[in-house]
Amino acid sequence: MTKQFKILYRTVLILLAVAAAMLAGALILWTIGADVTKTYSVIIFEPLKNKIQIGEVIIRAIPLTVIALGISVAYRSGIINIGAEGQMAMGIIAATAVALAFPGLPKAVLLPLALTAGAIGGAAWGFIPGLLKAKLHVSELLSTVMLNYIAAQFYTFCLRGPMLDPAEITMGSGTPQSMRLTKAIWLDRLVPGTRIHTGVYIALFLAFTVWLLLWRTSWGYRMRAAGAGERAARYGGIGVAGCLVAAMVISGAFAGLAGAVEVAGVHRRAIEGITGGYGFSGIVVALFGGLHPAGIIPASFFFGLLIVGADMTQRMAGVPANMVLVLQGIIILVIVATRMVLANPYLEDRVRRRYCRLTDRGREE
Amino acid sequence: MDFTVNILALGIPFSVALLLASLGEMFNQRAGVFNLGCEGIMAMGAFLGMLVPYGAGHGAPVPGTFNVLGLLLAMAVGALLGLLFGLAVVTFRAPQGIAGIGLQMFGVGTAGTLFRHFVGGTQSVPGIDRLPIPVLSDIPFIGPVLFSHNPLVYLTFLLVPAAWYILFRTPWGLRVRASGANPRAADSVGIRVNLVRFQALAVGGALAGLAGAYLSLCQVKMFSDEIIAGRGFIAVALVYFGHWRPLKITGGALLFSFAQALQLAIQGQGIDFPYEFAVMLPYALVIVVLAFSRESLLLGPTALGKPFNREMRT
Amino acid sequence: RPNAAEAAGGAVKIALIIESTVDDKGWCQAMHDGILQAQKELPGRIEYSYSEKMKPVDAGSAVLQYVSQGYHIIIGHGAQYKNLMLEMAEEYPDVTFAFGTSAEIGPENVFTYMPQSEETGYLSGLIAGMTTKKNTVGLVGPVDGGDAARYNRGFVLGVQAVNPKAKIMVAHTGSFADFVKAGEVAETQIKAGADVLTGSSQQALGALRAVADHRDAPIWWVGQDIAQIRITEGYKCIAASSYNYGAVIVSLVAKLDAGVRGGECIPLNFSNGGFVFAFNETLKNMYTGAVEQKVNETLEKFLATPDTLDWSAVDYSKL
Amino acid sequence: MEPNTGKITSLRVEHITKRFPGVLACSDISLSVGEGEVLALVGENGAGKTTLMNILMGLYRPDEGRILINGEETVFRSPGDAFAAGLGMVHQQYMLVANMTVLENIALGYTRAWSPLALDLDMVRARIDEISRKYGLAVDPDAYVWQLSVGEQQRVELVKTLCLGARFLILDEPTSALTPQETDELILLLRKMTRELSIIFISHKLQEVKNLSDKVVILRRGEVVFEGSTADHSSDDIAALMTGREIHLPRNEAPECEGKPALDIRGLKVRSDRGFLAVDGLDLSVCAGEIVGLAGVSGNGQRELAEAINGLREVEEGEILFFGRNIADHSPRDVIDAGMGYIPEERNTEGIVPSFSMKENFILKDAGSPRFSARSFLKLEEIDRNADRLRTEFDIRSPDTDAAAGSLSGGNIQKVILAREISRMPRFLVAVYPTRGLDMGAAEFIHRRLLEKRMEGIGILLISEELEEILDLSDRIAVIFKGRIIGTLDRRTADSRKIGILMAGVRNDEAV
Ligand SMILES: Nc1ncnc2c1ncn2[C@@H]1O[C@H](COP(=O)(O)OP(=O)(O)OP(=O)(O)O)[C@@H](O)[C@H]1O
Ligand SMILES: Nc1ncnc2c1ncn2[C@@H]1O[C@H](COP(=O)(O)OP(=O)(O)OP(=O)(O)O)[C@@H](O)[C@H]1O
Ligand SMILES: [Mg+2]
Ligand SMILES: [Mg+2]
Repeated sequence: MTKQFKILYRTVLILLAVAAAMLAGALILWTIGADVTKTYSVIIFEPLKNKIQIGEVIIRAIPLTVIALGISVAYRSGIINIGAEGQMAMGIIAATAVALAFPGLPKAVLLPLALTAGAIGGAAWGFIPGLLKAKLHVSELLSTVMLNYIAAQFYTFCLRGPMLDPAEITMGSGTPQSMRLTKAIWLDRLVPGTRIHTGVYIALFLAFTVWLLLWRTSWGYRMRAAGAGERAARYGGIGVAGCLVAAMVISGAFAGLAGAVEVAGVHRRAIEGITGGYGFSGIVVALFGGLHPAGIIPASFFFGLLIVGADMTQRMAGVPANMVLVLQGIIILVIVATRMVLANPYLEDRVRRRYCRLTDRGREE
Repeated sequence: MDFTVNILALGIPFSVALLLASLGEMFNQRAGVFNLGCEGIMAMGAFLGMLVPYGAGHGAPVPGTFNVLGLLLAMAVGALLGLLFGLAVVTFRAPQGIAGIGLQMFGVGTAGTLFRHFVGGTQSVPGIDRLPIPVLSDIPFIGPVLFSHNPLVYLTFLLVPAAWYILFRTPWGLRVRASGANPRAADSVGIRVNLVRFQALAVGGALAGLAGAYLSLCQVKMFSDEIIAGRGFIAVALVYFGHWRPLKITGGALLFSFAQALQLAIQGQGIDFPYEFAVMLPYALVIVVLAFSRESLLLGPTALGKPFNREMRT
Repeated sequence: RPNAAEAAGGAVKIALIIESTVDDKGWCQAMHDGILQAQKELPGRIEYSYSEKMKPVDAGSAVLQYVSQGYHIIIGHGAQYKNLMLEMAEEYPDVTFAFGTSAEIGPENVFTYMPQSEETGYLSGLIAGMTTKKNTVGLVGPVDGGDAARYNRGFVLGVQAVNPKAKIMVAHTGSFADFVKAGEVAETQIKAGADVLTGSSQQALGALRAVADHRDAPIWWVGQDIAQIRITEGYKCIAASSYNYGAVIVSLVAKLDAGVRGGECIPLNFSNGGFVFAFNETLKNMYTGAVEQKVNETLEKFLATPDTLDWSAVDYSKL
Repeated sequence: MEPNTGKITSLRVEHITKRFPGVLACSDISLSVGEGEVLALVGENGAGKTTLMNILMGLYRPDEGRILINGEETVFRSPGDAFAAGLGMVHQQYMLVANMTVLENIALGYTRAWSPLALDLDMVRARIDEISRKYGLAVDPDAYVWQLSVGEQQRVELVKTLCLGARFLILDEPTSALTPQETDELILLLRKMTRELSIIFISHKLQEVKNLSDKVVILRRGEVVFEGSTADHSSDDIAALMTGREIHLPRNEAPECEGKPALDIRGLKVRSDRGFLAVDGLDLSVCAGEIVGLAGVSGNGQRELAEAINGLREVEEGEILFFGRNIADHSPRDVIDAGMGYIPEERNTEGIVPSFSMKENFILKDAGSPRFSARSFLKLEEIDRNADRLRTEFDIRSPDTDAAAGSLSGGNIQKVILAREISRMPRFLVAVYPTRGLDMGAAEFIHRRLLEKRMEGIGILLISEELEEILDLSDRIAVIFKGRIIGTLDRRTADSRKIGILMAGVRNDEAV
């Protein structure tokens, strides 16, 4: 009885949500006179049609996972990091710098070195807001936003200054980008014909590490305590300030590493626009995934799916590129709302009782 | 001297969009709702603001009434988006940060999409012109700095004390502050917390919409889907700079914009260091200044970000 | 497997990948218009599709999709796509790829193109230098790189050539798209005394709009794109040049027919018709006489011998 | 909602039932209160008292049942309706906005002072003045609530309720945080009030119930198990009916020990959040194996003292010698490692991490200790074992040790804290208001544990406002006033009168 009700209740709510999302998107598609069914079918089916597209989904899931993992570490420790965008940029710069500085080194040395550098670059950029919050009570929401812009400027400075591709000077027009990096820092492609690269393993490994850190070590325990109950943590003799800074450093390191992996795995040189909003999507993915690695991995795959599918619509259904954002926005809003409604025992209880009353009456008649 | 006058005279109009949006966000947060979607609402405001005069007379000069209609439409839809956000985070209790990002994507995307459909390519409009105040604008120094701006600039700076008064001296402001600081207490004396939050979201949305429309109708007098370019996020950040107080928020917005004007002017005078570092100035300055102004956060909305429901205790 | 050879004589499927939009009245629209024009000039020869707002990673997905749909020529409009194009070219030798700005000679299935925009900037500079009454000109830059960097430096050379004493205000917004900031730059420079301004990339429109806002003041604009003469603000725009990508595309198709599938760089300059220049007829009084004469002389030179300007020597900090 | 000012001659609730997910908070409750009557509502924690009152105030809608005022059925959609009908409630957790002034807090509900564009604060001020004069309840309208002591806040709540025109008062555990004096004053005041209004009075302290109420209703697990006139029943009967068993609060009869001083505080000065010296030259020493009860009107520096001892608050001046070593201004960690145990005042926010499971809360202070972690990897089995042991030993009522501590009941939360602190084998224990808001059963349990510890030779500093508690447990009783120890009494010679005088700030010699 109750079991059967639970299933009914959930399915109905989810169907309502899907309907709402589709309708909201359809309204806009209709106004611009686009082919609604075509658009939706592209989003839903195309990304999974062939291995190339699945590959595209995965290469987006990789940085999303890594960044979301970092963000969830910070979030669990009570600091909201919307600075992943900037931290990622700094990671790219650091990794590229290393690759440019030691082109001669063998892969076994250079690749780890560059990835570490990336992590350190991001960590440094995460350290600043961490310290500002812990010591001077500067809201991370302010500092991280501002630091994103500063990082972006520093990024272009490096790419058109010290790191500019010599070819851009001699035979180009100084488009901000580094020269193609030595093969020694390339992450190998895994599946021929796709761009899937060994970053997948890195992401999975990091997911495991984060789980280990947060739920299996005393460090993780302290950080989570500091985040979940600052006063209680202080009372319990936990150095809250230290936890904040540590969390931001880790969070930044992850974002930086994501940047390094993106360079080594996909672009093989530093270009403008690599970060391309991953910092923000990372927040979404982290919360979608319930701030837990086990949730973040599927969440980032789903979000990658969403990005690729929506992006294909402009080519296959002829809708403007901006429609991508519209659909992502709607889906995010609807999903988070639905999840909270599903998780509301009070509502479920009330509905159940009404439902029972109805069915009982149903029986009597 | 001249240099200073220029910086000040430029900084003030530059600050208006940020200021309007920040004041809006301030009302949201005072009521306990953290709206990261400001950017999206601004984009919609910017688009709709210019759409009306544009539609009225494709680019040709049109009577000011259409501009006013544009502003009103921008505010109305802004308020509507605020309410939509409320539906997600107040009614359905969705986590506010992530929902805000959703709203931002939705707003920016929708503005861009509809713009492409109804207008296409980057499009300029006659917009609303400067309105130097007759006598006052001739006063040396003060005149150019304070009294030779766009009508909306004056309006915005009149709005600052108004916002202060509303927040601290009217029953509604009292309700807003209570709903953000201790919703249970507010509820226990018969204040409908979630209704208040919806109202605050509507006001905040309207102001964000107006901020966008200021950009497209008063500052650049044109639109393209990239018009907001992150100003919404800066506006949110400024609320934290101002610790939810209208006057300090204004200070933050001005600080940022003066730094902006200064930085651009210095670039123009010729600099022998990479311009990127000049561009960084306003962003860095805001952080530094805040870092050295200590503040008790006790005065802020202590229940910020927490959905309210009588029965649920967590 | 797509095969460019089969396209010879038949319909050529061209795909364009751009960072902004096809209606940005700037860099990307120029290429888009060029392809449309080529479509007109070669009826039935060109099938065309484009992808807007392509971040580097998205560009990859787009290319893969275009390849699988059998496109013959895939253009990455911007040197930031260079890497992608070269990689894909390796991966899909039967497809022809093209990107610019670059003068590099790519592999046999990659074309590069290089607008030598310093020439157009130089012309703008001449006009600005001769028009300014306050001996102050403004230059609203986006990011100091790419095509914009060439145009801007050409502009500086132009001004200095005719008016060495003129003060040249250079400021960058740090973004290609933030035309609100571009407007702020222009406003700042005007307040600081600049009376002729120019700007590059799609954000330049913001600056032009700011200039147009001084409706009756003697403040003028020189454009990087002829489109800027035709829009409402055109009445402030004394003259403008623009790319003529139509010619580039037509020649690409011709080369394909001739079996050449890459390994060449196609420069754009006045002498090969890659650029066109136009005065704003409605502002005759602004340029008739010395200005017009100087401009025409210079154009003659450019037509005779391209690539004469050493744009990379310009150093803003020395202004 | 212009209130009608007629008297409330009778209030009846009939067959009220309220369910929460998994909990039947009120089942088929009926009761009635006549004009000028005082109804005492008692019952163990979680019996459903507060829930029932929240229903009366329109905060919750009952699943079944109805409310009748003066005989006619009334439906409250929100507290506003309840106010309009003349009901007013002082809630268990005070409903005040900490960062607004008293004036603003009252204006919040005083809609008569509202006009769309202005808030007539003078009208509110006048109203407050009127009420405080009428009932002799002095409050400072311009003080921020966060600046007020618990007692003052409680007074504000009362004033607020009266200002809003309550003609029927509901008081949910109003005395749980009051000192004897304050309590007595309140009881007197309420008695006076019964001339013009009726009262429902919730308390765990049966003495008060006896003193004040005409009728008593006992709830257990959401049901009315007893209803009768107070006069005919001794408080022991009521206690028995309430818990279903006899309750004997234990007393400290042990011979006082001659242990060496464990905690020795000298000339301690500590600032409060508001910046003044809350602890102002305090001297106090507690021996091992001794319980020193620190009595005092709350807000006289108790909280600051406890926080200073535990390294949670900066020390301005003075020494805190802990077994001879000065721990003043040491980090909480140091103090903990020195062997200090601490039961904090703020049970729900400081004592536990609410969202953490019970077992995680048990290791709050020991995550890094070799007992629960090796090379900073947590020993999960050990943590589980520990949790199960403590759960049974302290019989904490919860489905399992994975339940979020915050979802536990107040009493059980307190047991979790106690269990953690005691099981850490501290050399000393600071216990602040350890039984505030708990029913007799829970209180008894905690008292027993504290006495056990004392017998094991642990020194205990017991900070409390409940004189019974202090008199029952302490070997010595120190009274704190304005941040100083104003006098120390021996258990044998102490009685509530003497203590009361000291708490009021009058020295022994002056007294008598
Ligand atoms: N937010 C919540 N949602 C669902 N159930 C809850 C929630 N909070 C508490 N509970 C349930 O309420 C019970 C205790 O809550 P409460 O704070 O009222 O304590 P209590 O009933 O007053 O008893 P006491 O305080 O003495 O031990 C817990 O057993 C728990 O099951
Ligand atoms: N909002 C709620 N959500 C879930 N359960 C609740 C809620 N409020 C009360 N309960 C549960 O209902 C029962 C009655 O709670 P209530 O607070 O009324 O008890 P009480 O008699 O007031 O206890 P106390 O003496 O500690 O105040 C408890 O088990 C409590 O856990
Ligand atoms: Mg209760
Ligand atoms: Mg309780």
